[in-house]
Amino acid sequence: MSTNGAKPKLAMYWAASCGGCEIATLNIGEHLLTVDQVFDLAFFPCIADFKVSDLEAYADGSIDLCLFNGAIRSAENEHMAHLLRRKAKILVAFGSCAYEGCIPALANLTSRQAILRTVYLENPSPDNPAGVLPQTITKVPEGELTLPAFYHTVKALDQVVDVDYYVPGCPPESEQIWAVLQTVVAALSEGAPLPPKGSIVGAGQAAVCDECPLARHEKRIPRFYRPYEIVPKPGLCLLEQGLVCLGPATLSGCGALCPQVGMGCRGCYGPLPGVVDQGARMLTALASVIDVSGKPGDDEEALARRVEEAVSTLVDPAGTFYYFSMAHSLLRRARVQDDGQGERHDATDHH
Amino acid sequence: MKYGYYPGCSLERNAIAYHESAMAVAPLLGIEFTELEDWNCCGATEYISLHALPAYALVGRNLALAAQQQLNRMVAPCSACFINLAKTDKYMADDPRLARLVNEALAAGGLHYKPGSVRVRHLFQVIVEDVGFEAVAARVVKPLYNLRVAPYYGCLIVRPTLQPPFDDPEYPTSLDRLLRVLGAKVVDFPVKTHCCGGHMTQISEATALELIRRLLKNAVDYQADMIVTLCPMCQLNLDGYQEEVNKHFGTDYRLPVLYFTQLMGLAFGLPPGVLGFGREFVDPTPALAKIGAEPPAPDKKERPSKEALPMPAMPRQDGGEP
Amino acid sequence: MAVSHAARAAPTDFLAEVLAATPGGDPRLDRCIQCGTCGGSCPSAADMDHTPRQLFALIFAGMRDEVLRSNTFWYCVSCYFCTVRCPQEVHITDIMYALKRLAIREGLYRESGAAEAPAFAETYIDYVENYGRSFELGLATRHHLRHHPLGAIKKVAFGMELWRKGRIDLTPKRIKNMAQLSAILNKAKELEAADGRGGGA
Amino acid sequence: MSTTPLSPKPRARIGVYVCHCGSNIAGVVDVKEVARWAGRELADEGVVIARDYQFMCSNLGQELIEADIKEQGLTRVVVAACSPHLHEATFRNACQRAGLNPYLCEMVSIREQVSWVHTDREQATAKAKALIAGGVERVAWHEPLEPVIVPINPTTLVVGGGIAGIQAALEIADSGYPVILVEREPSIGGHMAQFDKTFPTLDCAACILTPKMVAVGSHPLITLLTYSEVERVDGYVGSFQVTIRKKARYVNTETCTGCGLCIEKCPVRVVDEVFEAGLGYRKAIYRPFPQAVPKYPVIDTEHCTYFQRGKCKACQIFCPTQPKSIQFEQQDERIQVEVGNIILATGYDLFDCRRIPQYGYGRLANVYTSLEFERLCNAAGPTGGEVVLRDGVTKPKTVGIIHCVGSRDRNYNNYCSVICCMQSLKFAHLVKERTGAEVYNFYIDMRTPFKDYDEFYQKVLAEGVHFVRGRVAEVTDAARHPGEEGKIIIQVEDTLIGRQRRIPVDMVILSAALEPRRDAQEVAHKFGIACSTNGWFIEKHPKLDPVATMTEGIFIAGCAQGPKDIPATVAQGAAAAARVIGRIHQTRLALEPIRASVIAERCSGCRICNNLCPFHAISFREDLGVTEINPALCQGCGTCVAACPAGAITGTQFSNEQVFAQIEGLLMLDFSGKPVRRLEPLAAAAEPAFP
Amino acid sequence: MGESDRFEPLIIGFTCNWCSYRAADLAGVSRMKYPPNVRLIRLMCSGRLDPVFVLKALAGGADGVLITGCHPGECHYLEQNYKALRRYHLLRMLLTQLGVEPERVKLVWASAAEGGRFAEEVGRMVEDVRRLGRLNWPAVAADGTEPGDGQTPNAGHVHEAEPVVAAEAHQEEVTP
Repeated sequence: MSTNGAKPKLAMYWAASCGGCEIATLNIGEHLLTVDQVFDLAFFPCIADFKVSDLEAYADGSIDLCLFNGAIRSAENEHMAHLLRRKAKILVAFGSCAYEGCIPALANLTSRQAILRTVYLENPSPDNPAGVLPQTITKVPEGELTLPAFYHTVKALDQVVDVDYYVPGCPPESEQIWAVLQTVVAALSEGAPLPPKGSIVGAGQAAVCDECPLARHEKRIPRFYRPYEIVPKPGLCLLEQGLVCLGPATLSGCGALCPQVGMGCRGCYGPLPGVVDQGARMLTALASVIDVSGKPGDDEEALARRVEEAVSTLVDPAGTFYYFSMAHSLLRRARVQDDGQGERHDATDHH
Repeated sequence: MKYGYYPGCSLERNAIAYHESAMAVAPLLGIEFTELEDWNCCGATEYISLHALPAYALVGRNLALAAQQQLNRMVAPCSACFINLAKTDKYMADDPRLARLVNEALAAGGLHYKPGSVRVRHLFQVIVEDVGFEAVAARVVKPLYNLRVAPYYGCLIVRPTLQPPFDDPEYPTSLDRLLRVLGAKVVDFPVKTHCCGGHMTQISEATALELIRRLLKNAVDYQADMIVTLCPMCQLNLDGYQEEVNKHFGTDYRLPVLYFTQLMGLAFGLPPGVLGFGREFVDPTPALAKIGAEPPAPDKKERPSKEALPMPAMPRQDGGEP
Repeated sequence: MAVSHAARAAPTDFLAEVLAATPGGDPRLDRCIQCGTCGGSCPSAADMDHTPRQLFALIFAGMRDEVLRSNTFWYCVSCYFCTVRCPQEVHITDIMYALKRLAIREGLYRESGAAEAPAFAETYIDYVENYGRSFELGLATRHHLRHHPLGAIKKVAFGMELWRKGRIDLTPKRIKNMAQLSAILNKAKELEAADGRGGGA
Repeated sequence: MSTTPLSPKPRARIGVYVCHCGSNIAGVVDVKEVARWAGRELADEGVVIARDYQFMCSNLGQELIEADIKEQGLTRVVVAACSPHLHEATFRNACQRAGLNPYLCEMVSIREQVSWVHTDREQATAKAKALIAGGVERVAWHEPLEPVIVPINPTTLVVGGGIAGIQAALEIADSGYPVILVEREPSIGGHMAQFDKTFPTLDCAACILTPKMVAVGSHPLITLLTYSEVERVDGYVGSFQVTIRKKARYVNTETCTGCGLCIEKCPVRVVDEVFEAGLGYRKAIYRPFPQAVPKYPVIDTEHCTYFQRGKCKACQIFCPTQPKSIQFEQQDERIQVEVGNIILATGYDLFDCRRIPQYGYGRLANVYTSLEFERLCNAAGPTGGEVVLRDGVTKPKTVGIIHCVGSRDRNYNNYCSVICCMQSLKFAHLVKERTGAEVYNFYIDMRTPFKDYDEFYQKVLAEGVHFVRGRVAEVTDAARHPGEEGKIIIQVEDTLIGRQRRIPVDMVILSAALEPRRDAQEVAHKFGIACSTNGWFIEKHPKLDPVATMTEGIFIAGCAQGPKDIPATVAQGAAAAARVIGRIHQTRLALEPIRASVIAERCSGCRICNNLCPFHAISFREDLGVTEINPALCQGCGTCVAACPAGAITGTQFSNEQVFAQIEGLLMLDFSGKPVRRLEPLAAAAEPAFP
Repeated sequence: MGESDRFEPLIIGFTCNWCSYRAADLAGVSRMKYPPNVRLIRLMCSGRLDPVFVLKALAGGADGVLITGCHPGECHYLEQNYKALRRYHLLRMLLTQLGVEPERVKLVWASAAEGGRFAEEVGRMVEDVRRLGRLNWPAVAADGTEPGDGQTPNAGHVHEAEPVVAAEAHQEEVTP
């Protein structure tokens, strides 16, 4: 696959992300040497000084593998996505942000204006009496200053460009990363077959529970608790104790790290393949086992009230269920008013 | 136990005996009252006959004041007041439209009432539910042995059954049980929840007198020494109009009618002076004189004949199983 | 019996009017199955020209005048027996109140046998509206002086007896914030009038 | 290490058939336009042919479809016509005849949901198109299905030994199949055995019932388990495993001859609350009634002196058999039986009249319930058939009979108990006949339908019984006038004269309501069926399937399904039996293949779904750590499919793909029928100018 | 606003095979009339109602979703409609957070005998949703960029004025 014996080229780029993916990548330890032997680092701004111009200089398709992490939150992110797509043979949505929006996409619960206002006007720190907000183009005596446009809706990588593979996780587990790299290496060097396009790589087959050592039974949840409210009994499924855990709706591959330390799974590996809307899956699963029922002849309003009481103990469903998958969810964002009053609506508002 | 107290117009004067005896026994039961500041009349059954909304607004003011004065647990000794207050609260909750209109009216007086924020109960209900028969029993020092009493509930304390009904609307037994706890002999009194005539004494006296007669007759038929009431209107009609009944029907009833709080006071060993005695039309002293120091011999059940068929089992009225 | 057509409103209209005039949730009058539990339970049924059940049948038949002229509801002592016993959970007592209000609004009660009841109620609320409290002595005497000067003598004697036993005031009590109460009651009457639901609130 | 994405939409050759239904549909919907549109606009969605036809359900219509399937090689069929509840079977069969799997056919209701409920031709046509688009999108995802076949065990379990259960058991056994009849009480017979006469013919209940009871007791194919209760039910239609608890009788039925000496010698007298309805006594060791089947007595340990105080043993001492048949050491036993079908005939309970205090029952000695009165005038009853007051001697001179006690009353039971009117007429006749007393019947409405019932009413009228139309307000002993002293006064509005009346009587009979068994809810849950809001077992269809239930293999008969008289009860017993016999004849049963199933490799064993199935179809395999669904138990509701957080459960015929596709189809056209511009907002947009 | 140009909402309805679908049939057989804005999908049971169906319908352009099933206690699968009820309430919480007025998603119990109720409820819901106006989620999800804020990159569909979000709009009027 790689032409004229020259080493295949590897690129890794961060869009709207925290850098955790890079750290996880570097965490593969001594394997880094192998990576170095196998690949030419074509573009990796996080660890060496590459310029966009360098990248633009490459022939299209000349980069063999691009690990793209971070969500698409600005025009620059999107621009880079398109650029790297052109240059790379294999474009991988690397990590939860690029794959499904992750934490940055929680911004979709509010509006761009609300965010800008909060950051530049309402924060205690900024000193901005004039109330200046960032503009794409600002005229100054010296000429025009430009900034990339700040999007209203954060998107996943595959919502702006065509993506070959997905590596889930926030961040992806290092050994999984190494495994992925090995497949690619195998493919590039020995021409071993690559998984079908669009596959999720670097993850398990079933849900997190599959790897979770906690004991599970039939579930009946009278009410939900927030982590600080109770101390979970050790060794027992957290859900059964009323602590929200997205494990059942989340693709395995992480080794169920969080539940094992008493923290419910937050769902960073995303839904199982083929599953539409991880949040909805978890919502329906939880609701199904809420322990409120009735008998014939019950007053229907009273019954509804009892159910409402029980479900309302689950605080902030949107933030809980779409912690990582907001951009990939069916609705993708919240509907907010034009004045940018994008505050998230407290679920307890409605009757 | 602290409660807001809504005396109602009657207890100010006509039923002052009820008021005094209630005030006398309350502390012995650990009950503490704070009278509702500047309360107004509940409208009885009259106001609602002419105007609906103003009637509910009238009561609404009392509820709003109670909420304002943080008296969220109210007690009304008068059955009519109790029903008007409780009913207004419930209807405002059941009928949002009514609630909105009443609050519009209250707003004119700078008040607002949120249905459900004040719970109003009858004094007797509070004693049954919150104090309990055991606590009452513990206070009895002079049991009312030998006294045969007819327990008269009247209509409005058990009807209409506003949530939650605290006793059966047709055949309640809690007053029977309380009086038994006081040591009295409670006679069966099938008309215990029948009407005393209410305001009919003012409108169609003949109608009222017949209703009163039915009650007196039945009490006498069951050899009651006196009738015990929970309501000023009942007391006034049965006591004050007894002479009228006798004239009208050529009967000769001499049946004292006392408030349950007065009997509690006696059984608790309080002096009659503090219990409002002496204001009755029919003098209770002969009846009270019957009270003996010794418990009467349990009236022996005559063994049913061998042909007799068994009766269906009934729940024991002291709340125990049959 | 012969009822002039004029006297008969379209059945449903009058039923609807009565329902609307009865606050406190669905009065369920339209569920009545004419079983007579109300008429059987009523302590003053003997004095009524129609039993409650008959009155309801008349309402369904749209015989508005005949209903509002009836003395039935004026003899209602609001003991709620009918209400708790009604197998259809009809709010009978409340409907009786509603009919009283409609009858007064239409001025039809005077023809009913019980012309005094509303008068008594008027006297009563007079005191409530002026003092915020009721006032037995004034109530009894004024009412009776007005309506049976002769009977009043007897009443006065009764009043004296009450007074002797310290069970009656000679002067009415007035609540402190009478202004507030008046404001509330006036507003309420205003709303009720505007609403035109026969005081249905 | 890698997992592959969603499968793409399958290619299909779809035929669309739009029915005129005469003018029923064509009158409002432009049927021809709809067909044209489908053929043209849905071609990309796989539609290869679209036709309209006068009556699709006619033979010609069906043949049209069959021909197209064969000639055009259709792989899917969409029929836009009436409700699938009418003709789904019809068109599925048509497909099958043409060699297409019947489940590859989808019906779209454009009559019940369009032409019959809408008036605007344009809007109706637009909606019809949209519904068809939904059907087309959906059907592409349909899969060929085969019905689930289960074998039928020929043995039947009948629960309840009243007349309904007896009838059902005999019908089945007589047609040559084994029956296990379980009865809670020591003897079969049920309520009917307590009655004296039966309306309208007044033949004696015992005379007509006893032969049937004996037949049950002696039938070679009927296993009779009295004094027993069903504890749990496992399995599914065709092969249920039922656990039955046989309560200890303390009598060895092998050796007992039923001579009754033990009963005679027993020193303890107990009020018989069950058979004598509290009006008579029995011993601590007893047989409910002389003709009881089986004849063996039981010991009531709660009252037996030996069980309470450890001495007496009179029954054992006097028992003439060798070895003694009284066995104090006997224990309850659990038995397991295998059955193919179950009939529930658990009957009713009598309304507790103490709940209506104003009728005085329990307080006023001479107020009786209907069941008490049945015993009172039963020749085998406590008074040997003498109608007397509680004192056991005085004959009543006036008797009041009150209808609708606890029925037709929202405070208690908001339904008519069906039998009370006729029963009260029967009582009136019997009182007259036995005592010559004056009899008053107080009724709201006189309900005497069915054969010879109204004639009976006429007869009783002719006997001079008084009828007062009015629901009794109260029954009291509070006399108002001398004439009322010492009497029971019935206060009522005589609605025909519009007056309140007080009628003094000596005896009152309350025609009490029939109520669901106190444990009906619990029993229903045990057998996986449902109760109505009133608490009666729910039938599969109120008119067309009154003895079947939603749970395959469970049938209901008699008053357990709702109040009814003896003829109706017997008819239902027979009907349920007929349904069961039909099943047994088939030997195998084909179940709708609408079923859920678990994709094992996707299941993480989170166990969310484990307690969601009321039919116990879902079980957890501890060994494999995954959940399984038993296809024979699954009823196809799809609740678990919708609940699975991992999307590891799929439901045939209602898969996510199918519903998604249908949603997309339905939304292809806007309200006015114009195609909605499919905006693909998140497809890779043109590279933006940077910045 | 005249009949012609008034907003006609599009509502996806889910019915259970045993009660509410038969109620719809009954409405038809009895020739009851209701507005043609609702397009029905038949499920076996309201327990099959996967919240994702609702999201899918809204995301796909529906202005509202009507969920119907047997009355509590009358489910033909015994108790599955209780699950539907629980999911419905949790889903409403979620939708409120996402700015979808709760009125747009409605749960209605209708027995096979309640054709009239079914027709009424459909009529009522169509009116309610018409009042709330168009949802047009594809546009919301596509971009949702507010106009006139000085930065509209690859300006997609103009974001139409949104109604006030239900949470504030529908305060219980009676008791502040």
